[in-house]
Amino acid sequence: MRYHPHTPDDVRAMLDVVGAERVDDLFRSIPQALRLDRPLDLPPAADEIALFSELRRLAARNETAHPPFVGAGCYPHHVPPVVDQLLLRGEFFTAYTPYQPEISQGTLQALFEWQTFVCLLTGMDVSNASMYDGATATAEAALMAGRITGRDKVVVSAALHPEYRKVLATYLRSTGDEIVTVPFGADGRTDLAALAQAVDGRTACVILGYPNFLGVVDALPEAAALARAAGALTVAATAEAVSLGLLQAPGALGADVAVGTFQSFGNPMSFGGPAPGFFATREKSLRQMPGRVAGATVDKQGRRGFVLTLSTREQHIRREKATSNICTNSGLCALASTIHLSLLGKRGLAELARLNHGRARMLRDAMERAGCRPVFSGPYFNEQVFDVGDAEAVVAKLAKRGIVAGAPLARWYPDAPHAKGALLCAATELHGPELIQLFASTVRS
Amino acid sequence: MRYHPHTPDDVRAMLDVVGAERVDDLFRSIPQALRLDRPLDLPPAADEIALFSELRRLAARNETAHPPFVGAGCYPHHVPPVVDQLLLRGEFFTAYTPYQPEISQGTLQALFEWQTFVCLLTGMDVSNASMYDGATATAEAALMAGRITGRDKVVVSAALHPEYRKVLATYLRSTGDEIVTVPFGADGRTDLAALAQAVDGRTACVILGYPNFLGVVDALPEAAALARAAGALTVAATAEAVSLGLLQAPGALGADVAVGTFQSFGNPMSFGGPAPGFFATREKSLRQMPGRVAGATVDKQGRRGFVLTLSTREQHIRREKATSNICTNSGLCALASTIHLSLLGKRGLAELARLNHGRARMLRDAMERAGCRPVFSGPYFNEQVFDVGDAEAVVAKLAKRGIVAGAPLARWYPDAPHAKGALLCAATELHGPELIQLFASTVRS
Amino acid sequence: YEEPLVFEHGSRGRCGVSLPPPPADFDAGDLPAALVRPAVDGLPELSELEVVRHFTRLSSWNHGIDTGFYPLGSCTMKYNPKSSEALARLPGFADLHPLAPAELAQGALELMYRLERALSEIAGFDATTLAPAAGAQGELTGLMLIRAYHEARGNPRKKVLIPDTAHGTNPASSALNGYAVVQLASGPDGRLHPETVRAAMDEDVAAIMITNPNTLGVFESHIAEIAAIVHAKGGLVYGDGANMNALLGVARPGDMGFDVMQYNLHKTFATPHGGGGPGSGPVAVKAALAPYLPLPLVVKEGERFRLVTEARERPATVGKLREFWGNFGMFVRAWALIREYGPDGVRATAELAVLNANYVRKQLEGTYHLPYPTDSLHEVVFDDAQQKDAGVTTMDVAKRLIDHGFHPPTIYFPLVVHGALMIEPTETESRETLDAFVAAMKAIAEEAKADPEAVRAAPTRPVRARLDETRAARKPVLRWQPGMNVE
Amino acid sequence: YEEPLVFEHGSRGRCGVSLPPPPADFDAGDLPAALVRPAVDGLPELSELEVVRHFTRLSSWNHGIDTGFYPLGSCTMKYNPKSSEALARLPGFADLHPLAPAELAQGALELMYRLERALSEIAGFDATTLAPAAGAQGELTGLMLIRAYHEARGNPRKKVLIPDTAHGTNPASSALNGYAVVQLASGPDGRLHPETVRAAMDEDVAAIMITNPNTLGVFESHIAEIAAIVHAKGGLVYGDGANMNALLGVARPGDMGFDVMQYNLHKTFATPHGGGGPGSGPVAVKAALAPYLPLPLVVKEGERFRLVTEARERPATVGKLREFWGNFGMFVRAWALIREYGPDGVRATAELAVLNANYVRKQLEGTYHLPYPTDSLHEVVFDDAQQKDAGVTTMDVAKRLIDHGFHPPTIYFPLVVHGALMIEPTETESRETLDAFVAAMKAIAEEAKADPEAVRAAPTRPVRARLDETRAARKPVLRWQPGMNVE
Repeated sequence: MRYHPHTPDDVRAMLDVVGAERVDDLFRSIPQALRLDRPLDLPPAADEIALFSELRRLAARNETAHPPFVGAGCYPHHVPPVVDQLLLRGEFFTAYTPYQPEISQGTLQALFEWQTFVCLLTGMDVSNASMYDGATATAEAALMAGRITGRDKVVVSAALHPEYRKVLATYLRSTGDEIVTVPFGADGRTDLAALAQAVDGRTACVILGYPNFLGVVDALPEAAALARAAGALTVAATAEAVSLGLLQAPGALGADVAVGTFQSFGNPMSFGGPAPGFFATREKSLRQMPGRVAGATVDKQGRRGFVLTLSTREQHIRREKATSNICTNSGLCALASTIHLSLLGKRGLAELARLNHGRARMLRDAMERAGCRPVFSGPYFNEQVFDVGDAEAVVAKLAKRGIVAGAPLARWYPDAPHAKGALLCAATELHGPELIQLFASTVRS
Repeated sequence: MRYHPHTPDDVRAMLDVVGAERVDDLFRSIPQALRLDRPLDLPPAADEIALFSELRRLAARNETAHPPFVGAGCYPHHVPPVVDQLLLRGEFFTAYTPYQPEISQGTLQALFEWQTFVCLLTGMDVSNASMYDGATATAEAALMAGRITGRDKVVVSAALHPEYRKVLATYLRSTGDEIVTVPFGADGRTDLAALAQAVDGRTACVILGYPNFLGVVDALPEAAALARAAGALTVAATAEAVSLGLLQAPGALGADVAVGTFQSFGNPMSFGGPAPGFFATREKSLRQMPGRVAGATVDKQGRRGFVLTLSTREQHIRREKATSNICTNSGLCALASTIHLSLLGKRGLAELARLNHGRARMLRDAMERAGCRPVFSGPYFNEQVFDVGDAEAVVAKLAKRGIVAGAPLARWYPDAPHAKGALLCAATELHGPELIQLFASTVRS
Repeated sequence: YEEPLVFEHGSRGRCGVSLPPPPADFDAGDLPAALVRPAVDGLPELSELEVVRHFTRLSSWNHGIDTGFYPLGSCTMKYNPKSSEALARLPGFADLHPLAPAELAQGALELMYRLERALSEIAGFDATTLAPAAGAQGELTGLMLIRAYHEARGNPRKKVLIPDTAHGTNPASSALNGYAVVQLASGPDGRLHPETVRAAMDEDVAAIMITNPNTLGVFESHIAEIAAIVHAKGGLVYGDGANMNALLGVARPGDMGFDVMQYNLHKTFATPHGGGGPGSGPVAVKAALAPYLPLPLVVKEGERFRLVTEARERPATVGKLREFWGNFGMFVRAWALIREYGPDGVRATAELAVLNANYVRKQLEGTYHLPYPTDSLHEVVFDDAQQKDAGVTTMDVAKRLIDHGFHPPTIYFPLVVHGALMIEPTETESRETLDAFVAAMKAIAEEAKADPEAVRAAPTRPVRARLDETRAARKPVLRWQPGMNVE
Repeated sequence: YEEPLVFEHGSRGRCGVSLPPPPADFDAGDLPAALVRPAVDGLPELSELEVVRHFTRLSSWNHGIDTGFYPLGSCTMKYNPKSSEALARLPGFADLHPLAPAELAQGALELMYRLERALSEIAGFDATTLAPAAGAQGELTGLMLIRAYHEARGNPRKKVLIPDTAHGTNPASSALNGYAVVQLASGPDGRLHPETVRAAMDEDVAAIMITNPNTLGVFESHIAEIAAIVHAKGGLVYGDGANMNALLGVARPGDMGFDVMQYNLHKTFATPHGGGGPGSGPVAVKAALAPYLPLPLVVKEGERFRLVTEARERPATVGKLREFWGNFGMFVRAWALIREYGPDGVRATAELAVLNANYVRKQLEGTYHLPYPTDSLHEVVFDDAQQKDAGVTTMDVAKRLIDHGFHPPTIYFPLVVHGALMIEPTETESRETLDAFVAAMKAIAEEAKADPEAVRAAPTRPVRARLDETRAARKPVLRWQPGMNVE
């Protein structure tokens, strides 16, 4: 076995040292009755060639000729191969949580850089070292808002990603906090009148998508003003972080917490996971923040170095009083984002964001020419909802052509206007002009 | 440009330091008449996404569902992904010839390990740090034999790889040495009677394939005895080095020089190149050996270390008196082989070789059941020639089914017995029982 | 060399990517001006080579499994197969959108289905959810299932019993679920005793959370009796599967009375540790808890696989734990390992992990103090009692190990051991490596007697000496700022 | 740490691969017993993790472009794009058999065809062979073409003229082709002068071999006149393309009078240097030499591409230079770079390479002696004349640069400069890196005055101090043997 270095001689010699006859003797502390008396019922061992052929066969069944025309929280983007090559360096990839900072400066400095990228893009003061995903980051933001305000009600826009809302509901089930959902208007933005009504002195926070699930750049400044007036926090959740290269930072528009995922930077879609959630907030909320944090300090010789810090918030110290139970998060995914963002840099991110918006506009034009009108009038980044007549039928038709277009809005909003025809579509730098034309004409055909 | 770090400000500032107005001024030593006064006629720049899409399209046109059933000097084998991941470490991959040993111990020790692997597999005393390929290694062996013996005739088996023979002819064209080709017999082995006749006091060396191009394990001990009696060297050329895990080392059978390629270890076929040629010989021929050599020594503090050595044989010291003009060889390919051989090790290589031979036997059985008889009766390793009726027609038919079977013997031996039907076929660990069955039945169909 | 922060490199206008040109007629004119941001100040401006050098150099400041032994107790730092990485990167897996129609995702769904079946079999449960994003989220999920189970019976109950050897995530996850934590004392043999549980057990107790083997590496041999006590009062038994590596193929939590257990795929099934994740924490349950499992679930209908994603098909579900379908990339790697091992390889994993730990234990006994001399399985906990007189602590021993080229064990955990040194070698380490580690540990023990100051001065070899953690926490600097100066 | 040889690790019976089981009925019974070998003694026996650790650790003892500046003159150590590696590994390229029928290899053939066209255009020639395996083999090929050309005219001629600044491969390749070498002295400006050539030129001279710019980085501005002199006597002009990086898009050897030139793809087009290869040395020629080009050639027939592999289609061919079709894997990488650059990027490459070299030159003038103050292009050659009085040599300066984290320049070459330091920064290095290098060079010059012993003691930072090269050559130890002991 290539992963087990023990030869029969090794085992014999080691048993002699241990003073055991057989390996089985090492398990004598497990009562015989609790032992398994048969081999596990698993498929027989596969050699590497068989393994590759089996998994290649499985993978091939999911392969399509074109990038999907859907985002909805998980975005098809180009990942430069250099990201992966650096990521796969064993020193990064086979290290764990940096408990021993002297031999983990690589991971720690990279996490510190990740935190800085998150702060720069979101316009926030502090960031943690990553979360599981955007949905749990949103849920943790609501929990943090509850801790900070001591309030027990969370107001959520109906245009926040439905998966984020589901996870939020799961997390809040045990706290018993109330969740009030506010509808969106014809422009696809949160209904501000309804929001004003929902926000009150019991409200811990208001949560909006930015951009929201409908692809619309939501009314963050207005919502934040309402929340602030009521003493509540504002949480902006961003699933498509490339948008932050074109849109104002949530922190600049009044958000107190910015959460979401950096999947779009350096992480493949991978059927939805893993990808790095992010969590950023204002300085003053720092000690209520969940998750691990890297901080700068000095070593004995006065040289700058990095450590995990503020661990008194965490489970391994505070146990049941911790700010969260999260420990292992998305380190490697965060590193991928950090590398990709380093490559993009100031100019690259701006260009990429503008390119995405340009492609979305190109898609809009093509869809309009194909007779499919946009459903919402609000500003968009790289996603929009089009009325395609019968969205589920279009998805099925495109699937037969090997094109993934998977987000008929009615799955999440059965009662919305134009729900039957509403299809949420994304276009990114991967969707060139011909491909966009192909998509639009296939939708119509 | 992601590879050009110069910003316009950088260029300006650097020109100021240099004391030039424009970049063009830096080229003033090139007479204006010799300058190109137009842009190069090349396709316009492609961004990374366009580049990948273009090259993926080209690559896809060469993709087949099954590994080829042909070796003929280039063998389909499984390369464990770990090889590539180590190979791509920038410290290996972006270093050059280790001119500065203190910061090249990684490359140097790996080359020393390569040399040891070559010696162990070939049963030779010394090896160089790699050659371009098996064919040039063979030609260099003939040149070395000429230098050692002072003779001007080379006797070559007709069953030596035809590409090796062609390259040998090209290399010997300027020395004016005579090349005498000896035929093979019905068993596919070199005709020993003809060989005995051809070898004489002018003969510098006898060159045989081991196994030879027909897949047959040639009569190396007998040929070596004949050569030795005439004062000539024996050169064994091995294109399928996996065979050395099952067959006696050429050194053990009387060869004085062992050459060939380790492509089968860790290197993809890559349409025939690159792959690492190897060159090994007896201790006494060391100073006539071409190419670079790594050797062990000590540093100032007495610690073991490695350097390039015996460079007085080489072009950068000896110039026109060098043993060869080779300098850059196949370092990275040799490293890939070294890693793969380290993984295989003693047990793995023996198992892999036996598996290959077993698969070849399985193919033989399947082909015989399909009515295609082996053409040669000599012992084989993982390649054999079968009489398939009309070999070119079979290749064309299989190509339509996406199966590569590319070596109709008549392309190289138009006058051989059964030449029209003779198809050289290989089976390796990649060819499972079902695939072998599929091949045989497609050949027959 | 010193490697600055990525923000401290570069030059204005440099860029490390090659992007398609923007659409010719682009302007952001269809976006309200107030929403549009100019380029983000502070972002780096680097060529590709600069980025490559930066991260290549940074990486060399890390210790990983690929660079040396990493016996970090309770973290199961086994070799991460490179094959698995190649497989997870196949375009059909890596480039698959989570909302791809089921007919364009059959391969992925089949893989999830088969992994679910294998995980259920390995731990002896009826069903497994793959959704949780990490072990800690698996715990949270497990407690949600327990809560849902009790709620369905009319009362969520109030308390969770947790032994004092438990991971911090156990009480934290309980608290997140609204449960009060009752800590149970382990016995002098490092085991939880039935009488302790009996004394604490009542009908307000929702569950007991037990790690087995526990964090001392000791098998809780009274587990069956404890489970019976808890079950008798209507409570459930939660298993923290962090130490599942010790039991693979040898014994199954589901056969011992556990009702629910989370896996940590990066521990037991060698998905990459990645500097701290991504993890994946599937939760296996007995049939009684299955109705509450979170979504999605993969079902096989004839030859076709399908995701159940909506509560209407599973009305009792606790809901969703993370977006989409879990950390699919980790499923590919874990499944690849299970496939390559087969039943015998899976069992050999536990056997060799336990053999390795006992081999180290035997050789360090006497040199380091063993607070619990009970038989242990895949890991062993020593402490610094024999070094203390010389003024050398567990922290010092750990830092000195760094100078010997090893990653230190987990230190100061479990909390029941003062100055704990928790060593988990894992099955992928060779006898020679263990011998070298033992030799280093012994050399340090000698040095602690002969020259304690040298031990306390460690580490001297890495790029940094001991770092000032107090300063980091007191004056937090958590991001780069222009002009930042920490020295 | 010390990393032993791979043969010094491991344990009997260990194995690092996972292979299919052998066919059930296998025996080697159909092979004569005398041919069958038992397992090969001495091969290592290692687990996959042991192999990974071995090569990971070994790699850390190397300096590469990815770890730092590498201004090795004449080697053009530019950044090796990672994209190219991903592309060369596409299954359609990596897993393609060289004898695949043409209809299953159209993509590969098209790529070769397009690369051939691009290389002919870039250097200004009519046709290019991609076959040669490296630059040195390209030289050999070029001389074969020259020989064949002359032979076709009845006399292969006897001599090749080579300036004293040439690479050692030039005379070695000439000798391999049976030509006597006549060395020509460069002028005091580092250039070859027409009168020198005129004096040496006669009708026994087959060719002159010129590197342009030469190894001093100096453009041979008399090249047109020299070519005319050679051509007038029926000789040919061979261009060593090693320094083609200086001319890309700016000037073309084919427009200067060269008849034939080899490329080095790993220099000019950034294919990986790989610790010394694989290279690839395409040879570009004028039409008069095209009939002699080696095989294969790629031809386009309608929309279809085809390899010409047989001499019957090309009766004048010099034959084959290496097996199959050349280093195809390198073609993919070179073509990817050319495609990404386009005409402007290719030209910018030369411009920035020359700018970088002149920037370094300007700043080191005065600190180090410049033996040839002539204008130079992409590289610059200093020597140790100003350091010699303090007893510090070029070798010492080079070794001290290692302690500053830089790879030294090429040293003691070209031979016309005593104690040469040949610096080639390449276009992929940033101004900041050059500034840091200049600062280090200046610091060393200062140190050479203040504390020459410190310079002579260098390097002190790497894993090894200066190695005893004499001992290595005198008592060659070229392979591991059991019990080997070199210390």
